[in-house]
Amino acid sequence: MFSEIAEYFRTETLPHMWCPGCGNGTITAALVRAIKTLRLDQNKVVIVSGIGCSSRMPGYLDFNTLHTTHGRALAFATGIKAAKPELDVFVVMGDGDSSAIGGNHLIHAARRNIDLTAIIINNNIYGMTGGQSSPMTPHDKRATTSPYGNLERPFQLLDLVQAAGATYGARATAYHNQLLSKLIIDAYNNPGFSLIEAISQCPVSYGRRNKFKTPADMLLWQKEHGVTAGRRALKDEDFLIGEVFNKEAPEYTQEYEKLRQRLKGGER
Amino acid sequence: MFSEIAEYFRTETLPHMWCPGCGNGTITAALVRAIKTLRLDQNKVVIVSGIGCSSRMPGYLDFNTLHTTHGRALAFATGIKAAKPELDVFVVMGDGDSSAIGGNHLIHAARRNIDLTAIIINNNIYGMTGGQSSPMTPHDKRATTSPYGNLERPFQLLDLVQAAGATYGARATAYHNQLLSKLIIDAYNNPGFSLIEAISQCPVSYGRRNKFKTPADMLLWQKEHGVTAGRRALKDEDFLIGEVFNKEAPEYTQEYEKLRQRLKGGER
Amino acid sequence: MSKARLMQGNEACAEGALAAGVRFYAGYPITPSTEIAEIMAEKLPLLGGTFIQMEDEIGSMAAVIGASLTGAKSLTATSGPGFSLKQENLGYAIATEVPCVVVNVQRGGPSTGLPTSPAQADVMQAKWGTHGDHPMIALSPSSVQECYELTVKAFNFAEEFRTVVIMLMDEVVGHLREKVELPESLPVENRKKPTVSPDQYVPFANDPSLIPAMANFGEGYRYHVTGLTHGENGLPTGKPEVTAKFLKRLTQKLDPYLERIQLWEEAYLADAELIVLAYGCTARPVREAIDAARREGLKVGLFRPITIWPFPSREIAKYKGRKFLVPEMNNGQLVGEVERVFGFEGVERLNRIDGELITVTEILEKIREVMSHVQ
Amino acid sequence: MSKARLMQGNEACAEGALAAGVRFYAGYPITPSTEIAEIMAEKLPLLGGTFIQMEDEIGSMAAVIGASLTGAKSLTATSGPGFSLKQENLGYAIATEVPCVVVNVQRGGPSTGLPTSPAQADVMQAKWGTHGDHPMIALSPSSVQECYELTVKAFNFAEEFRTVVIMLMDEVVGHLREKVELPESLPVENRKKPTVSPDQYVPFANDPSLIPAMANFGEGYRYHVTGLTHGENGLPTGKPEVTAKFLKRLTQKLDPYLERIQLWEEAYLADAELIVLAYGCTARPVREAIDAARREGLKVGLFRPITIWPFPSREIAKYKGRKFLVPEMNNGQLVGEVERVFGFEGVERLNRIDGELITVTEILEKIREVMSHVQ
Amino acid sequence: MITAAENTKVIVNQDWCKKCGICIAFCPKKVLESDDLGRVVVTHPEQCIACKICERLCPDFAINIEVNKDE
Amino acid sequence: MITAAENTKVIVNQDWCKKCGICIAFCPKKVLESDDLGRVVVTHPEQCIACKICERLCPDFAINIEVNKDE
Amino acid sequence: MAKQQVLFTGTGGQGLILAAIMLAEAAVLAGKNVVQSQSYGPEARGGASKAEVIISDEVVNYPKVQKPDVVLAMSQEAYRKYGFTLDEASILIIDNTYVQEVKSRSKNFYALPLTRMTRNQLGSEQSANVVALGAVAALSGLISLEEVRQAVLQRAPKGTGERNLKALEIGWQLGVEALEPAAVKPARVG
Amino acid sequence: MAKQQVLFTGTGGQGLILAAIMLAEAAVLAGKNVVQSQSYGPEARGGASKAEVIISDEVVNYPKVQKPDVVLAMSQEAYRKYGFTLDEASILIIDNTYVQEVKSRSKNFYALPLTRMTRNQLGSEQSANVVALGAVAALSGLISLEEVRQAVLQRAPKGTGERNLKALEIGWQLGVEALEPAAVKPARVG
Ligand SMILES: Cc1ncc(C[n+]2csc(CCOP(=O)(O)OP(=O)(O)O)c2C)c(N)n1
Ligand SMILES: Cc1ncc(C[n+]2csc(CCOP(=O)(O)OP(=O)(O)O)c2C)c(N)n1
Ligand code: SF4
Ligand code: SF4
Ligand code: SF4
Ligand code: SF4
Ligand code: SF4
Ligand code: SF4
Ligand SMILES: [Mg+2]
Ligand SMILES: [Mg+2]
Repeated sequence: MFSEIAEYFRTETLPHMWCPGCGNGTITAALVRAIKTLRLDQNKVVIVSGIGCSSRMPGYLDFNTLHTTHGRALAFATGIKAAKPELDVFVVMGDGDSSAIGGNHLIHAARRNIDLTAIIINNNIYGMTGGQSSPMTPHDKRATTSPYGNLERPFQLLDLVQAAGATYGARATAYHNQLLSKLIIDAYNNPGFSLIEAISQCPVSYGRRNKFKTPADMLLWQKEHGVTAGRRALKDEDFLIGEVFNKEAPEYTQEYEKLRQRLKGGER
Repeated sequence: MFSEIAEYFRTETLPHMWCPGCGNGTITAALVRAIKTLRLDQNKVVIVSGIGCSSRMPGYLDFNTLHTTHGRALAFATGIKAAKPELDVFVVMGDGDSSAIGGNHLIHAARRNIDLTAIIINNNIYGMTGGQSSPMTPHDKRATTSPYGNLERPFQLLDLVQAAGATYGARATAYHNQLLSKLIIDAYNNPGFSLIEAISQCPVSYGRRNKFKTPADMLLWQKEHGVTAGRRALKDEDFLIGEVFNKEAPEYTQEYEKLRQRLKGGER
Repeated sequence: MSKARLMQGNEACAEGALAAGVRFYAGYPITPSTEIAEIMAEKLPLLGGTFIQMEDEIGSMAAVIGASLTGAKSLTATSGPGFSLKQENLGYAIATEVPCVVVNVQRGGPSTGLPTSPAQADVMQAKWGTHGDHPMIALSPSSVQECYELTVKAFNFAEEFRTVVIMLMDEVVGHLREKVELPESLPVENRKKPTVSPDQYVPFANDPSLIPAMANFGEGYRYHVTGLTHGENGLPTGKPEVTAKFLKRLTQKLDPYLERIQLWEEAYLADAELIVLAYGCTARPVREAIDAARREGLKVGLFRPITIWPFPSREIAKYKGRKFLVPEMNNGQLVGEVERVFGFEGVERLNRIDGELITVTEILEKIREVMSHVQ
Repeated sequence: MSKARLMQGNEACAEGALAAGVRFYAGYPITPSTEIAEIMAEKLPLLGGTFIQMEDEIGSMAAVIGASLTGAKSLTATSGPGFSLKQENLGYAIATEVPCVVVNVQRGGPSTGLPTSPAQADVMQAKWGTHGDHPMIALSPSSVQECYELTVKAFNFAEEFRTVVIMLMDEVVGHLREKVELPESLPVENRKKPTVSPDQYVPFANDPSLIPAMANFGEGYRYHVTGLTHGENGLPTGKPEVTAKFLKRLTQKLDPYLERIQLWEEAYLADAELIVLAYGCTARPVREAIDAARREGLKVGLFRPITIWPFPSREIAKYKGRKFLVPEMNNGQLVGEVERVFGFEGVERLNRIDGELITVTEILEKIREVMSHVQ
Repeated sequence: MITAAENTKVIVNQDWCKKCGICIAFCPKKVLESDDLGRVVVTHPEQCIACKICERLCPDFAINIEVNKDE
Repeated sequence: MITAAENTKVIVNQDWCKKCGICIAFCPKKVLESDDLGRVVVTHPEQCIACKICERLCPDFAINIEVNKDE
Repeated sequence: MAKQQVLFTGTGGQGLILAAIMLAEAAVLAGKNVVQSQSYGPEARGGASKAEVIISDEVVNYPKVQKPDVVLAMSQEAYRKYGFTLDEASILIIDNTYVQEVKSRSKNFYALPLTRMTRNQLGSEQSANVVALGAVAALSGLISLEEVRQAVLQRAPKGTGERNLKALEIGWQLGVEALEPAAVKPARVG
Repeated sequence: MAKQQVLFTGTGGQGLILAAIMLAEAAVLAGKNVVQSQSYGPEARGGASKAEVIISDEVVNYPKVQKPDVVLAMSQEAYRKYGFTLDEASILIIDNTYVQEVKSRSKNFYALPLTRMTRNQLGSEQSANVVALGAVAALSGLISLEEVRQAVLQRAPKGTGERNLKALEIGWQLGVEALEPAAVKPARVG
């Protein structure tokens, strides 16, 4: 990892601000390894985030980086990509950031099928503000604003963006971080809106309240419940990992470029 | 209709502000007939809307009526229902209102499965502001902000809310207005979040620009393309009418009431 | 007086809301206000009330208005970024005259700024953040005890005047723990309900009190509520005469009640050559600095507006000829209101915007400096 | 000068943006600003630019900032309710110093209000709508010709000073069609780009100009942009020293340039006993009323701030001792800035908030009334 | 099926009618026509089968079909 | 499969390590242990198989497994 | 030329704003100063509609019509609002297709079958606005036919140029005829 | 009692804020006026942590510690920031588990194995904050053990009361021992 750090990190910013055992660092490393494998031009890579613990990621990375407002990362990214489609735009968001306050931008980026590679770091909680429930907190789990257990049901994020029009969806975990890197590469290669749900652990704001004694226990949970499609039937807390859908549809910036060309040709 | 008007309308507000041939009136009548059939107590019925031509509907109706801000009707309605679950809350929104600016409240109301009966009047356009494209404008159709034809793809609204967690979804049209009344009744009877997509015509801001000569032509189009499930295969502009999904899941205000009872019992 | 307790400012605000009879809370977490939501999440269901965490601040503000229309006293709390997001619906609540209380525990701005540091930088936003002309009440506590008492007052004002009341707190008072002695009970106001029958009810009547009676949804008074300019019957209108009447009543509705609404604390004003006008957390070091200055023989007094909006200009105007010093944890905001009374001259400022509380020494030095120019 | 044309204010604004080199527009329709979006939708793809209709005003503001970071001059237009929604991200653009122009074609408020009627009720919101202290430039055209020319200026200011510039229009000038004669060309400014190599580049340097050079995303200068308070390198910090430096530069960055930024028109000021301060649509009847008053021998002058923010207080201060009259299509907003210079006394208002333009007669009568008190 | 014209009255509220032409286009029995100012005229009341298509489709609540059931 | 301990160096950056214990818990070969202040100590370098599980799971980029391939 | 203030009134959908724009455009072509504005109903919707044009050799500051010199009323409601109380010094033109109840007036009054004529001669009501424009132009004597023609061509929606020119001629003709002494309309309508 | 200003410093996660709250609570129980505050890192996250308590018989206006009377430093960084330059008139207590480099100091200095002791006696580092509180209370002489005990019981998270009382005793004991003339710690650490 030390060589990736020298190459892709703003080393003066390390050590990072995340708590001991937090999954954000592991997922950051997986993203960096994917970008390294893709051999992308650092000057053309843009990493955009919202607000939350996970959204602090771009600050540590040596690309064009943009830490926006809570929930709005995809809307900023849409402006970037639409104005300069040759940039490679990755968007990193927390589960609250992307699915609570940012839910509308999420479904609209998916509907437009705009070529962004979005990674939602799902730790099932609002980490940054100290553990309130998010739209991804499982039913019955505890959070400071669900002191009696969460009454609501979480989103099925990948189903939601698929219904909204996204063309690539996949899931991995901090534990399955090599798979995560591979899926990020596939997502990048999909010419359209791609979403990766990266399941992560927040030992401080979620784990403590929900009977996980150590960060390692949370990773173990990920290991045990993340199931590759077809491997075995899903039960209770299990979830699929790997690619979940992969489709084709017109991509927004390409369609817009076609329009420009059409108009250049005098057509209206 | 005259007797329904005397009973359920604020007659001093008529004639209404909608343009000649606009579907909003027809859909209003269908809703009123459904409420009449349901024999709901007028004092317990709340009708909430956002902003748009269609959202002017509550002003004409003699219930507890609330004309809110653009896109936020479901959030206001959530407050009403959560605070006083015994009210019967109907929410009327335009396609832009509900799926553009209001998209986030839509998916979250669905996720919570809160017992609201939502009707989206889908005329495929921003009527009130004079014909800009909406997230429901079909691909390639014209709008003032899609002067060269719409580059984007519309949402499949019912798929979207189903993926988000809604428990009832159905579609009808201004033309199929008896079906619409029936579906509204079924939606009301579903104890959870229900959405009806009511396809409507906006002759002034949409029809004129998209080769519909008269309002009647637009109703004819609805008649021809609205297909009952299983009747025949769907092609090009066709769409399903009737109930599209109907599921079971815990309803938000009931879960909350259970919590209150649980706490009363001393449990925590 | 009940017995002394150690309490946090945010907690006192939540407890004050409960004492005022709050039964609905909708919110979205944000530092440094989140404790208010967390306490509500725990306590409201125990009291038969409802807590709901909404998808964002816009939805929270909307839900609060919806709930209030059904008769529930309703609260939401946030901080700068969330306060900006609430502005559109906050204006809606004011225009439709739906009572509710909005807490803004101010933190360092602009933008995400300094999420865990104090500031007083949303003072002007509290008055002017939403579009269009509108009345506004904002209260600014400077102690934990006051967080409790003013929240009760905020609900009373909201209910009595059918409007939004903003509790303009700051990170210092919000997160401070302090000894408080909560009163057994405080007077609690409820909205004025219609006394006429439903068919006689005029929901937005040009009542001589300027505050029409308010029926709750579901109680037999069916009426229309809209953010469009509307007539007395609540129905939208574009007619200039009706509009003018409505907007006149709306924007002037607080005027007859200013004496009750405008609260302030004063000290040593009688002989003060210099009046330090300070509020919220800044008033705390100011009190110490004034005591020290008095010990040095400097004739300095304190004017602490507790009601920030409507700003007590008429009260201030009485001190024409005195010098004013306005220390603020912002770049100079409420000072503008003092200037509006007297003009630029004779009004001094002391500003700090780095997220640190102004110190006693800074204020004392400034007092000495200003006093050295007073002949 | 090119030949005369009939043009609408919104159209002139759009054409001005194109003349300034705009290449990106993100927006969400709202009356009475929508024509700007519609023209952009038609013209931008013809020019190799991009128009995108976003899901809401929040997203529009975000997209505009994103696009500007890639180097595209970027525009969005809205009206009151949308302007309220943009406030959070508007503050973000200011804090991160990303140039862009935001048009607010004002309509009647508060809330949904009077969507198709004019008002000047977002004047204070333009300055104070977002949380936290921040600099602000807002321009107010009073003719169609000026909509064109000021939009070019707005882009120039935005680019030169790396900030948001607000075009504060109103429904009257936005929807008015008028004869204009567009200049062949106007001076166009572009952002200052770094002249150093990427490893020497300090994106938020405490440059003596107060305006650091700005690199576009994708051009080899990799840096970090955040709405948290940040150091010169762009990285977030909570350190009071760094914070103080950053916020000082940010909030004072316009100060050295006030002379160029503050634009106004004046007439008959030399001997004026009464100065009518008017802007935007209201300046139009005021000009006629002043001419009429002069014909009656009344010594009345006009001060029309074109730059509303930063308000030209220093210029106004020169007229100490004169009476002021501030007619506005609101309940009294910019008048407060005149009061801040002189105090309440001697500053008169004339307000109308029913959605109708103030008439020449109303102003003339008020002038006569005020002048009758001038000894 | 109701066919008796005597039992049925087609009432058009001209104050509310906006002349959209929908009722005319969809009446299966050509009961309704448009005059030279576009107004709806009940030209063949006797053909009305009280199907109420016109009433239900009218966006302006301007048509009422009254069926006298006693007759 | 790499087993040669001589080829492999397990480096822990104590400045960055936050003592979360993940590497210790997941190392399949018990190469790592915690000292009495919770610090990671490489107690059995010779058992390291260079699987890099520790390196990839470490949230703080604090472990580096160096494999000398020439040897 | 002194300031000339023109009001086009009727209901939404009649295209009066476009007619007013065409008149304003013609004034620009004629080298005049001009401002044109309108009132709307809710957001962009219909109901009553009013468009205003002020033409002058001087700069026009106040953009709203204070005292109209010419009023066109194309609906009964519009007549009631703007025509009923109009000073007799001002020209009042009504579309008697829709305005059927009028108060008697001794001069400057022209009741013309604008919409009816449009439907008869052009097959539909579309372009009644331009017919009205032609009548207004002819009766007010503000602008020459040539300039109005050019303005109509510039502003007519794509593909409707020919039709609208025809409509303009019809309206102009109606206006000219109405002006002829033989046809002192006011007396006839009373 | 004159105003007493106490600083608890260390890193996030050590529970120093809770310890400060317990001290403040104890002061309230003792009938004092008290204010307690803290500084945070980004939003709610860790890094350096500082909690302040001011106890007085008078009203406490300024809520921040201006000149600390007692400083507890539980990390090297915290020591560097708050302990290094501390006036010798003030009491400085360090956790020598973490603070290993210190400047010599002639008085009011106590280097105690707070965390190490916690781990040894209670099996994990949890409750080191309460051990520290015990030491602070004993060494500063601000509040009686009984009041601190009650405060700990009131504020300890559910189910941890017993453990925390034990921790308090350990800390108090450490403090008392350190005070005994035989154990003039400063000299030993120097
Ligand atoms: C408009 C706005 N609302 C609320 C906040 C406060 N806030 C900051 S981060 C956050 C949620 C973080 O949760 P998530 O997105 O899941 O990220 P995590 O911290 O868990 O990585 C919230 C509510 C904010 N900064 N801005
Ligand atoms: C915050 C805000 N943004 C924009 C608008 C302007 N606006 C009013 S209605 C509308 C869209 C209407 O479209 P739709 O919801 O489809 O309703 P319709 O008029 O078609 O029935 C818009 C954009 C507004 N009133 N408020
Ligand atoms: S609070 Fe949770 S998500 Fe945030 S840094 Fe700590 S462990 Fe990670
Ligand atoms: S614009 Fe369209 S949706 Fe609106 S009232 Fe007219 S026809 Fe109906
Ligand atoms: S459908 Fe209704 S509004 Fe339309 S023409 Fe017939 S009666 Fe009139
Ligand atoms: S009821 Fe049926 S038949 Fe009779 S007029 Fe109406 S549509 Fe025609
Ligand atoms: S995983 Fe990393 S941070 Fe955690 S204990 Fe091991 S080396 Fe330290
Ligand atoms: S590389 Fe594998 S075997 Fe070696 S220390 Fe790391 S986890 Fe253990
Ligand atoms: Mg999270
Ligand atoms: Mg629509």
